[in-house]
Amino acid sequence: MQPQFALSRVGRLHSKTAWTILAVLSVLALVVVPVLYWVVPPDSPFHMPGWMVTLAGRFLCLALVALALDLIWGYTGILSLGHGVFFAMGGYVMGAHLTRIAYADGGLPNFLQWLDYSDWPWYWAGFDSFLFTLVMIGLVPGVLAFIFGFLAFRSRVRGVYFAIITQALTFGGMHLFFRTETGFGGDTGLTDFDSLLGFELGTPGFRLGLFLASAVVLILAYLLCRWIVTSKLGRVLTAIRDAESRLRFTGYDPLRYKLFVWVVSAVLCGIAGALYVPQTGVINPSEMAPPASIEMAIWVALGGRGTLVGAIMGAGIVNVVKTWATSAYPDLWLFILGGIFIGVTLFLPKGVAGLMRRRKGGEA
Amino acid sequence: MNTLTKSLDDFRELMRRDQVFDIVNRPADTTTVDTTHGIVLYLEGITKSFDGFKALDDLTLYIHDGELRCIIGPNGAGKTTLMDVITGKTRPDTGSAWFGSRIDLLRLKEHEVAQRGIGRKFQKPTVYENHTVFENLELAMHTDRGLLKSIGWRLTGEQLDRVHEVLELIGLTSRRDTQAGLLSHGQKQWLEIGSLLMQNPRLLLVDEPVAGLSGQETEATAELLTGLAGKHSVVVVEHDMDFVRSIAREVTVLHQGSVLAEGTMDKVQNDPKVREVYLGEEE
Amino acid sequence: MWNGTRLRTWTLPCALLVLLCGADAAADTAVEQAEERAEALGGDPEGAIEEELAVVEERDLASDTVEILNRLATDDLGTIQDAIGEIAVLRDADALPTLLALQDRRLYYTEGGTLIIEDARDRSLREAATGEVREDLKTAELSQPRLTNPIRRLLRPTIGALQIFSDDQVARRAAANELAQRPQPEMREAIVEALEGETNAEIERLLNIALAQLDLDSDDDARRLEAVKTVATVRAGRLRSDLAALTRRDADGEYIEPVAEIRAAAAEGVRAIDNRRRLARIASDFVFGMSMGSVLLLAAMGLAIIFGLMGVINMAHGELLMVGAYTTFMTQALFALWLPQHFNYYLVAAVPLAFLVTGAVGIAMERGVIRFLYDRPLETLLATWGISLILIQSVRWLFGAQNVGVASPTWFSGSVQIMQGVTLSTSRVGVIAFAIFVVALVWILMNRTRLGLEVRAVMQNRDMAAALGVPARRVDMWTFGVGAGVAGLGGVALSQIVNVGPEMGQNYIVDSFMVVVLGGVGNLLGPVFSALGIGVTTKFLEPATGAVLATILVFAAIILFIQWRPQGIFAPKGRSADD
Amino acid sequence: MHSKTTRHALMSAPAFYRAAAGGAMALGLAATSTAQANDPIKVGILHSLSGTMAISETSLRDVALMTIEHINEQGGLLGRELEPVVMDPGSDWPTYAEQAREMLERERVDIIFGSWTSVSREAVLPVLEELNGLMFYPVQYEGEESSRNIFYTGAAPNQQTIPAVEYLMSDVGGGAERFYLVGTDYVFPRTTNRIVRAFLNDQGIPDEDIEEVYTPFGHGDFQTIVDDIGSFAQGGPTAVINTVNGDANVAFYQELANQGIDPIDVPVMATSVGEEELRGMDTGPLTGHLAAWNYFMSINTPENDKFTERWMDYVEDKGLSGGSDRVTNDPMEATHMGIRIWAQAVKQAGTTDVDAVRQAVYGQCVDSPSGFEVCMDEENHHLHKPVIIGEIQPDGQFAPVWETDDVVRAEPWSQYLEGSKNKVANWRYPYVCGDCEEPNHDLGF
Repeated sequence: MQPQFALSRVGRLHSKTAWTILAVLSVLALVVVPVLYWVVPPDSPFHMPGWMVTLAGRFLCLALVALALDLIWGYTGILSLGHGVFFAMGGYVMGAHLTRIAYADGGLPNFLQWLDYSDWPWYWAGFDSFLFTLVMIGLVPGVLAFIFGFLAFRSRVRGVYFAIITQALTFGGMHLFFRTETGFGGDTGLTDFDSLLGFELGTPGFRLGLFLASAVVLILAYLLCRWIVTSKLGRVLTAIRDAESRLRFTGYDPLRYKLFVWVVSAVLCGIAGALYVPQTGVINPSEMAPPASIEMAIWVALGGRGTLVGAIMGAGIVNVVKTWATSAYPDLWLFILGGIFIGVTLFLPKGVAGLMRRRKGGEA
Repeated sequence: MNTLTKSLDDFRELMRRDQVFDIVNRPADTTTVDTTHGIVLYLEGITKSFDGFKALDDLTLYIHDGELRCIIGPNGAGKTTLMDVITGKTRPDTGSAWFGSRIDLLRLKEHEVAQRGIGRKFQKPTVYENHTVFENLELAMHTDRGLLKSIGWRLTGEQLDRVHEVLELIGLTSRRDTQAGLLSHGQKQWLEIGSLLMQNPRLLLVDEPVAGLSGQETEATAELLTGLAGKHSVVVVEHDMDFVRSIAREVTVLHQGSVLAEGTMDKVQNDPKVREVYLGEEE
Repeated sequence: MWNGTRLRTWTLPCALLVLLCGADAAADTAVEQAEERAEALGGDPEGAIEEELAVVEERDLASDTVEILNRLATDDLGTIQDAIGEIAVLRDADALPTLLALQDRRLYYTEGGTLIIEDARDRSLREAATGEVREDLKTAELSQPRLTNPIRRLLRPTIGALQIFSDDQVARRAAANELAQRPQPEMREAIVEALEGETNAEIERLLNIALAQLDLDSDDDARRLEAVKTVATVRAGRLRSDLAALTRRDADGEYIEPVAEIRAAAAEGVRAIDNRRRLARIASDFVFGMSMGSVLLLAAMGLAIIFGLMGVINMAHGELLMVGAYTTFMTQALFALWLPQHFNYYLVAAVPLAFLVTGAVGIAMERGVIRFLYDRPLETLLATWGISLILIQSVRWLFGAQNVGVASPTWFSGSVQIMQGVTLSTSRVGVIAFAIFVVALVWILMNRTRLGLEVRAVMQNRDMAAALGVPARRVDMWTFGVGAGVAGLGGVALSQIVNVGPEMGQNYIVDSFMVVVLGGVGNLLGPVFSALGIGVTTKFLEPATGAVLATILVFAAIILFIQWRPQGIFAPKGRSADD
Repeated sequence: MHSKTTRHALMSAPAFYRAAAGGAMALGLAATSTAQANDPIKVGILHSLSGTMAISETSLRDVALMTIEHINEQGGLLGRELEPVVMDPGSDWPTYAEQAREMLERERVDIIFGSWTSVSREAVLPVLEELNGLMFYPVQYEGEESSRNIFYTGAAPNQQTIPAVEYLMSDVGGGAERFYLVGTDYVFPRTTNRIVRAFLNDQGIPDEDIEEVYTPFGHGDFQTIVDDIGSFAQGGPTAVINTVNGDANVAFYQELANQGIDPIDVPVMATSVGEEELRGMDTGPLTGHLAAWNYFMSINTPENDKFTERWMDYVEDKGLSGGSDRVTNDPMEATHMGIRIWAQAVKQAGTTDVDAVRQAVYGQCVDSPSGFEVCMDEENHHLHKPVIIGEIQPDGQFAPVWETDDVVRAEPWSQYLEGSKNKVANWRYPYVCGDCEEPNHDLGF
């Protein structure tokens, strides 16, 4: 390879082939799906049923979570077992907005009545505005991540310890939101939504709209992540992963870099949560249960860490297998899933993406 | 005797510096290294204990600008702790550490120490294994380490030349696009030294640079280090006595956390105290 | 040298054996003590006596007794209550079998109003009045007198008043205790009479307390004063309202109790009770905290070895606890099947069995998966998560999705009074003791056996240890096995206090990791301190904040603590701890 | 963890293809075509078979299948077979909604029997209303709801909790003057306790004699709470209203026994502990405590003998896990009655059309195993039920100690709550609403 190429490679997002693939996938999501669902008449065998669109939209949100996790785990080496809390925060912000809309005519949801509120408490203020909600979707997970990350990274909590205290974070969050006194619906969470932005939830058009929004956000988020990891920043992140103290003695302050990427990841996760909630119609604290967050890490590991694409594939594969296996083999599906996790860890240390890369390398 | 006079001189310098900076006023500029007094590193009365074990015990040591200093001492003498104190990894219990006469090292974090111009090479070579040789050097380059700068960062032609210069110096030009993890042990040692050079430090702290190297590599390393002295100040911690003898002008012997002897290799070797605690075992 | 080494390689199994035998022995004495205690408290033996008394003999009851008893053949609450009250006045011990039958729901009546007793021993139906066996009747066709809690509240002291003259001291003591708890005015005479003949000091004390409660309403000032003083010495919270009532004024501002001295004594008694209650509050918070801490410790001890010492992030840890608990369940089932006469000791047998079974599962995990992943610690997390899913589903497959019932042995149920107002269930006391045992076991394993030495060597410097001839791989395997086995012991303890189901382990995984991380890895004292610390802190917070908020606050505190001291309470020593 | 495990479980692989390829036909044609005379009538059964709710809901699936089989043995309905469509939402609330949609849209079921928790019912509700489906919900719940598309065969608060409190306050029940309300922190205990508090206030019991405490799900350490109950009980005759959910009850009752809280001094009245829950528990410590339901397995009536006998036969026939240990309980009885009421309504309406069947369900009566004739209310979609208080026995059964003289009409909107005092659930013209204070002609959709 010529030196000049080596230089410019750094700043380049993608090879031509990769751009092409990305473009094809985008068209598939943004054009083909709407056509199949919307234009193709329902009696045609090519019609895409509504539940499939919703399902796909939800998978896209989960893929976004995996992408966010890959950014910090795959590239920066910070394993978070608590990303569920950021996902849930985004979801709760969106849920709060949807709840405010549902009660726009007056009245309070029952969980606030139990607490003897006669009006919306202060922490519910502002959520009736969509713009405010948009800001909060990023701000709430972002600030939470910033505070937690600052404390943890400053005291150089790393590796397994970090993973475990993130687990404590999400576990604590789950308990907090399970409390009715917290004021966000307790165990039930927020549900019973009507509409968003004046569109009624559950209509075919809205379903498609959410799917498209999820697709667009995922594509943009992917490009953002790709941009980050191919810049010098990305190389600093990888250096943090591989030899943090070396980097420190080279004059970089890892705290800032870690904090930055940690917050970016949390915000992406929050956005995923916010997109997820109108598609499922409910957000409750079980999203913050530690197993949910562990599963997110598994998507990334299965797809292949430090590849971005792998993370997206991992989320897709695990969820599709799960969807299929839970109904096809209700008594065996945990064996199937558990077996896959063990097998991937033992035999595919670089995940599915690593496998594909190896095969490609073998052919070349 | 010479040493003693010099130490006294140093002491006088020190007193002056204290008057000016600590008591009267602190100058705004604490980023440039002021070596107008010929001393690049002042370590005074440094004590550090771990759970009752005194790793450093009232250690006082001065490194002159442009000097190549070797520090030897038996295991547990406090050599690594000394490095840790200088680079900000460990905070001493008492004592002071100044870089030049203006920079108080004890107020700085590791990365700030590095940014002021102190480079450190670890005992075990640490390179970014998943980066190429080129990228390793590029990351180490003396430049703005800000977060935002790093996102849109591009190498200038001048900087590229500098990378190639160092590549040449450490003999890894042909392997510039190799992942660092695939290098041999010796090459990693050299890459790390190369990264150090990219930082363009005022003071280099080198921990056992020839551990595990072949005779030939050792020789080359010795040559490299002696070549650096003058432009940079270099402190080498080493076990290999032959290597020390081959490069050292000035040797400091540490024992139980404080300086046991200082001077040329010959002088140190003949010091009965040193012979007793350290060399005596070897010879 | 050679001999020494050989000898020491045998130390581990021997130590294990000795320890386990020791455990059995310890548990044996615990059983004996429990039996003694049960005797003292009038547990099982009392049942036997009641059964004796309950025997329906073929003899005629006094006619007035029969008349009153027959009134029990009704569904009307008031009638039954009146009848029991009259029996109490009558004090005819022959009414006992009928009353006991009523209490145990063995009393029936025919449409004609004839009382029928189902014999406690042979289930035969007999007429209450005559003891005549009635084979023509079936329970399904008979009605039962109404029996609700208010009736029981009257029935129990009445039975007590009749039993107070029993020749058996244990029965008398139980009866006196019942009377002291719920004295009824009708029984006053019986109590006075019993007091005259009573020789046992404890029974006398109880009867005096019963009497004093009745005398609180006496017209005689001296007796009232005496009663107040007696009641005040008991310092039982339930008597507080009685005493407090004496210090109040009525609507006109007049004291209800005219005698100032009695008022003062009552106020003094109330104060004493309040002080006792405050003390009890603090003591019980502490004791409950220790108990919760022991549970956490037992849940985390295995992880302290597997994660703390070996650095393996074992997400299947909770499932190892579960395996231990299911082993206990299986042991229970096997005892019920083969050794029903020794059923009460199944728990003792479950301890070594759980250790072995869970240890075997652990060794299988290590051999099958984990040994390939020692250099990739974060990835063991994924593989062990997979293992945990498989273990959960396997158990669900074998035992069903529902919880299985693990009954505590009789010597393990009941409670221990630590001080008045502070009781701790026997099972929780047992758990505390068991936690001490497990910590000691692990300590001995790690510090007094060849394996422990090798483990410590391998954990500190694997290469060096290997170079010195320590079979590092095998040490890994055994360490993991022991860690898993210890987790299994935790499972045995958990089976006694929580539900045993396929997903039970999931509840403990975060807590266990917290304990180990907070305590600091690489040592065994850390988890002890952190577990007990978490337990006591939670329990002291709980009354003020409620259970949920206490949990959250403790978690927040742990997170902050780890920020402050990333290495935990007991940081590994030395400067190399960081990198 | 299982709240997550089947979040996306939507359909099996074959079903997936069927829907993808031929779904259109089903959607487009089946909606307009009249069913063939010999086509089976599809009955959706939506109960969790995995995850945390599997403990409770599996039996409801079983009893529903049993009842359907029984109807088929008798020749089906309208000459057609009943075909059960079983799905497993895996204790995940959004999945309930997804699968309900799937049942209605893809499988074209005529009726759904399902759901246990209030959250899952609330998740399904919008789907039912959107697609005009019909569901029978078989579990006691907190009220404050009445949907046009749901028939509630479990108890409303005034058919369970309020009579239970009245019983505790009566002489027969012990004349409690102080109440300790302990529950798991979720919608049922919260709402129920709110109603109970309002009711108690109404009865002249001041707030200082009422203590309300909530615990998290699966709470295992009741030492502090029970200790508190002990102190609270020293203030006068006390009763505990227990709305603790599921597993946590074991720890609660064990601790009660251990700290010597005797049912004869402080009776604990449970609203969520039934025969099925007792099956996995060591019943020793619970003996003597109380539960309020509308049915107990131990009830001695010919109808119940028939019901339990049929159930035990069915368990044996199908080799269901648990075998002879299996029991019947209140929600199972409610499921059973729900199916029978629906079947009668279908017969009467002569069609499975949802709107026709709904009209036919009003006023439909069956002989319930509890020994009463229970009828569906003409207006509020709730069943009239008797209230029975049972005492827990060592064998895991309940001994009935008290029951209402007659069935009680449900009040979905509690008269004791400020906000719902004047509300009615009335689906008879001119009301046509489940949440209004005056007649309303507008259906609102």
